[in-house]
Amino acid sequence: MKRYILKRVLQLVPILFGITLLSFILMNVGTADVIDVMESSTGSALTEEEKQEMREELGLDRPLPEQYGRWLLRALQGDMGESFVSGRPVFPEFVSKLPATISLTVSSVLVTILISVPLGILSAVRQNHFTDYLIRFLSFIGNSLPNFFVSLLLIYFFSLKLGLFPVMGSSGGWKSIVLPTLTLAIAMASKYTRQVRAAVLEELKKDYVTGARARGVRERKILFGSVLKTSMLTIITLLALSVGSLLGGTAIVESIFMWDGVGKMAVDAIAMRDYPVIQAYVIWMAVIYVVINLATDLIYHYLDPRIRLGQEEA
Amino acid sequence: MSQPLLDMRHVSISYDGETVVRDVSLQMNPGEILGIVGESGSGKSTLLRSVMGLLGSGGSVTGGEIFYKGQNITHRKGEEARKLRGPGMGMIFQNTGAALCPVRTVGDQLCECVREHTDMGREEIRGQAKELLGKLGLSDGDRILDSYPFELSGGMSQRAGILMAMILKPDLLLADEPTSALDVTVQKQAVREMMRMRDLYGTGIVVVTHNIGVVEYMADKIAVMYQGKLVEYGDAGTVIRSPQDPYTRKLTDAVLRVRRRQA
Amino acid sequence: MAGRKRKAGRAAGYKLLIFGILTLCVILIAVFAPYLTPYDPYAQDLSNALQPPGPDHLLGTDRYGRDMLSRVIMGSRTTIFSALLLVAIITLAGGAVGIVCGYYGGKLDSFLMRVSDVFLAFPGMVFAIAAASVLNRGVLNAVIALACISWPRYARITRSQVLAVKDAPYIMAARLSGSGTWKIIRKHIIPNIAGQVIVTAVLDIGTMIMEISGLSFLGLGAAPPTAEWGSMMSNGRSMLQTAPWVILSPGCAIFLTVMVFNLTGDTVRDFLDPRYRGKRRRE
Amino acid sequence: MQNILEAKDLKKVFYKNRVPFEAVDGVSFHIGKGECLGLAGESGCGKSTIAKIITRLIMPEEGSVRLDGKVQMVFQTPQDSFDPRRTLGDGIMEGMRNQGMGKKQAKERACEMLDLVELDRKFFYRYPHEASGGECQRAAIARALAVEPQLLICDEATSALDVTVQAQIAALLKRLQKEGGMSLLLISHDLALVQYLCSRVLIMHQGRIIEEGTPDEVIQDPREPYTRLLVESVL
Repeated sequence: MKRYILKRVLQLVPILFGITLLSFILMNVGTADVIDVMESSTGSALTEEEKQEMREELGLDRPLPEQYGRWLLRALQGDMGESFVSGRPVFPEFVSKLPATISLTVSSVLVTILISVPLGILSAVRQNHFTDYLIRFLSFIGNSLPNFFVSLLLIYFFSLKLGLFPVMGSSGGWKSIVLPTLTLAIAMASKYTRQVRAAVLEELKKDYVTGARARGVRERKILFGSVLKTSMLTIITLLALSVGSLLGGTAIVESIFMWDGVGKMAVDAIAMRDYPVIQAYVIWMAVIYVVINLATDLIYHYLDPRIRLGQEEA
Repeated sequence: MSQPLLDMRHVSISYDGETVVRDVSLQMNPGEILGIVGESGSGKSTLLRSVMGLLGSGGSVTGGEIFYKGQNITHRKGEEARKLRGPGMGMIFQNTGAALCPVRTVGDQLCECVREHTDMGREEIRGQAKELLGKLGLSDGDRILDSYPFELSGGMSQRAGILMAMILKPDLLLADEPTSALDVTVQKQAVREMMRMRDLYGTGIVVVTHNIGVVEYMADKIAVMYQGKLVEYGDAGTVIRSPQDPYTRKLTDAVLRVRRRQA
Repeated sequence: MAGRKRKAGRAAGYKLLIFGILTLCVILIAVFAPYLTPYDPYAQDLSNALQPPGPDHLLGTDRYGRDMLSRVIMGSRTTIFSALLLVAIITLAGGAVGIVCGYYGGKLDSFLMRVSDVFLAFPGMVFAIAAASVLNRGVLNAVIALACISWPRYARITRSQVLAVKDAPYIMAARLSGSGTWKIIRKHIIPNIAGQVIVTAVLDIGTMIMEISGLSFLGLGAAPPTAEWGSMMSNGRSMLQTAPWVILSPGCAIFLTVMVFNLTGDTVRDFLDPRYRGKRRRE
Repeated sequence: MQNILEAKDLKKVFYKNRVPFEAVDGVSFHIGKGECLGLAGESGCGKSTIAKIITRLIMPEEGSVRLDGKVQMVFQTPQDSFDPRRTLGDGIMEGMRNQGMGKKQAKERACEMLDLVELDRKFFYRYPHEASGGECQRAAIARALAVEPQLLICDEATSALDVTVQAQIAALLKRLQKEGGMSLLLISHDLALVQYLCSRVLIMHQGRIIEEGTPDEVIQDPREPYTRLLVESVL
């Protein structure tokens, strides 16, 4: 197991390298001159000499590979440059906004699990009965609604019409997190319910279920003792994958609800063409996603004896 | 003779309106070994599953009755049917590995099964399991019990299957193609182990297979099925040596036999 | 059992026909949008601004007095065409990479798979947001941004499908018959893996419509005054309380379109499901 | 007798979880012209790997294969040996078309081949899932014979079939081998089938050939303990 963890962590190195390289290329290719962008976003008029000076100062006159090397070295020390707009360092700014996004993500994942795992199981067990059709119908609707539409609908009904929750902002205590969480959870739970259902159905078809029945094991025990244990493995992996779409979804939802997290920060930065902020956002979201996937993989590895023991033999 | 162990009277089974077994009548006595042969799709496995009450979705017994020790079990459902599976009848599958949950140990699932029917403790169950495995010629019972299904070889896996089916000492053992996935050397061993169960516990065995050799070796009675119908049924020797039905004749003629030295 | 399969197969066939026609209708609306709009979708009439839905303007008007119905119909063009283009691009690009990787294996395969790993390491929309923000505003750039991040998934799916059939006896038989690599890929591999890839692609159209309009909503897709559902909703955000129809009409348009494509995708999957394809029962 | 195939010191190593596993470990044998050679052993003994080496579907680490003429193969799973999206006729014609034969001529010959394997010509237009296992296997034999190979390899070609169909395919192979005069390599775990068809048999165990002789010699008087176990296990 230890060797496996080490192996997986080592495998991350090229991926992380790729992430930084890709982000760097993205920000440097096809962009207008950075100094011009800075000029327009700060609103100050600069002379050509001043611009040239700034280019030299930022190392923008050097060849791209060198720029990348310098940038990477600094990034490794936590220095991701300064915002064009505010002039403040990007990384501390990002870190300060991260907790808001994390709390939103975690609450959405929790709500998603609470909704979709029981519904998915119920739907599978009652396959082709009314309950199953109803759950599938609802998840279908949820699956076809874009999250920005859901947020606006929720605001319209719950905030504007019923006045139950604040329209926006993250200052309203627990109430302010309800609608953004629901928005993210509705989309994710709809997708995930279907996946849980499919995973459980897949397991229910397997021979070991017949085997357990032939040994006179109660249906309830088969479901909770064996079927859930095996389908949980698939379910965990799928959950980790859905976190990816969740992390992307937060950008839109945060900016609609004025939730002061990294997603909103990025969307605001886009309007200002504040590239260092966007760059930090992309890289760190990718890193977070990669770490989540690694953790899932290790959990999976630990839980599934087929893989756990298979590795030890090798 | 006393009451038959299993008595099937004019049983018909269909899946979604399509009849796959038609008017089959069979009788077997306690301690007898009945072999059911036929090609794929002949309905032999379906027949076996109907005895277990495990026809699955869409399948049902549409005609006739099945008696186990004189009790009509044809349409038993739910708890009543479940209580019979395990202590009353056990089942061995073609691929035992697949018939066990892949992420739980054999011992864990054995305990689960036994505790559904008795209130024995875990240690007691393990003790009985090891005793049974000892009778199958396996001294190291713990190793099988602590293994996950995928860790077992074909032969070991089939022993685990026999253990699972026999731990509650049922009077009837149903074996669905128990040796088809095995190599010849392991196949013979598995056949012998099943016969040993009969000798030790007087268990009646129904073995469904397409392998005439296996049936010829172990069965007292043979039933031949063809396209859902029972075409021939009788003492093993008679059916093999002087088949009456044209299909049985075709079947026995088709079996290639190894020519050994005349002893 | 065969009877039930046949019945299920036929039911899937009818469903496919119905949803296929629905999908076709949606696409036809998009194609003939300019001829279907009751008003000019770009004509401003400030005296008529923010009219609620009524007999003159079935879906009301926006703050410049433009007819919402006309704009929604016109907007279908932008959104649906770009989603179809996007799915076509990633299916072909990802599929080609997947076939090459799966069939040839070796170093090229490892290299391309590592590259795709890097792309897959980004949460999809996060990368698309960044890419679209770097490129200039425009639907085509939104498509490019989403294509960059979505092709690896298709490469992965295609590759695993190729690996699954590559060693099938019929491929070995074809090699023994003297068929060349290209012929085997063209005649035996592509037809046998196409089903799964097509299902994925059709199921993705709905998602892609949502992502493209999501980017537009953030101001990263269609530039005004182009009628596009996402940007129409974004523009109407401030009027949620006073004129909800400005948001509801494009929102429902997205919802219904996505639903039609999702239903079609599900049906295509059921239809191509091998369980319904009259394979003989193995005992 | 002239040899159609000579295999020398074949060696093939597979890696499972990075543990090397010698599937074929120094195997040499030959097949004479018109001979029917049996290769028997239990699953995992390396017999299918040998078939793949001969047909060049995989490359051995060591050793050489000299083959005079064309080789064709019949596989274990009949339905999977035809492309599910093409008709059996397409499959049979593929080899002939690759040799540059015209479409019409190839079709004519494919039909003759169907006659040869006693399969109705209507199967030319059938898809694999519309034919039974035995019918597919006949078509597979037709496909193999259509290009007039000098060597035909049957890899467990009857194992997946019902007993009665097995006997028919075995009889068909026997007839074709006698009439056609081609060489046959029969890979099977079924000693009875080997005895029925072959004039010489190799017993394989753990990647090596441990015994060789006529089937009667080997079965009636096995020299190696493993061979004896194998023979005694047949019920």
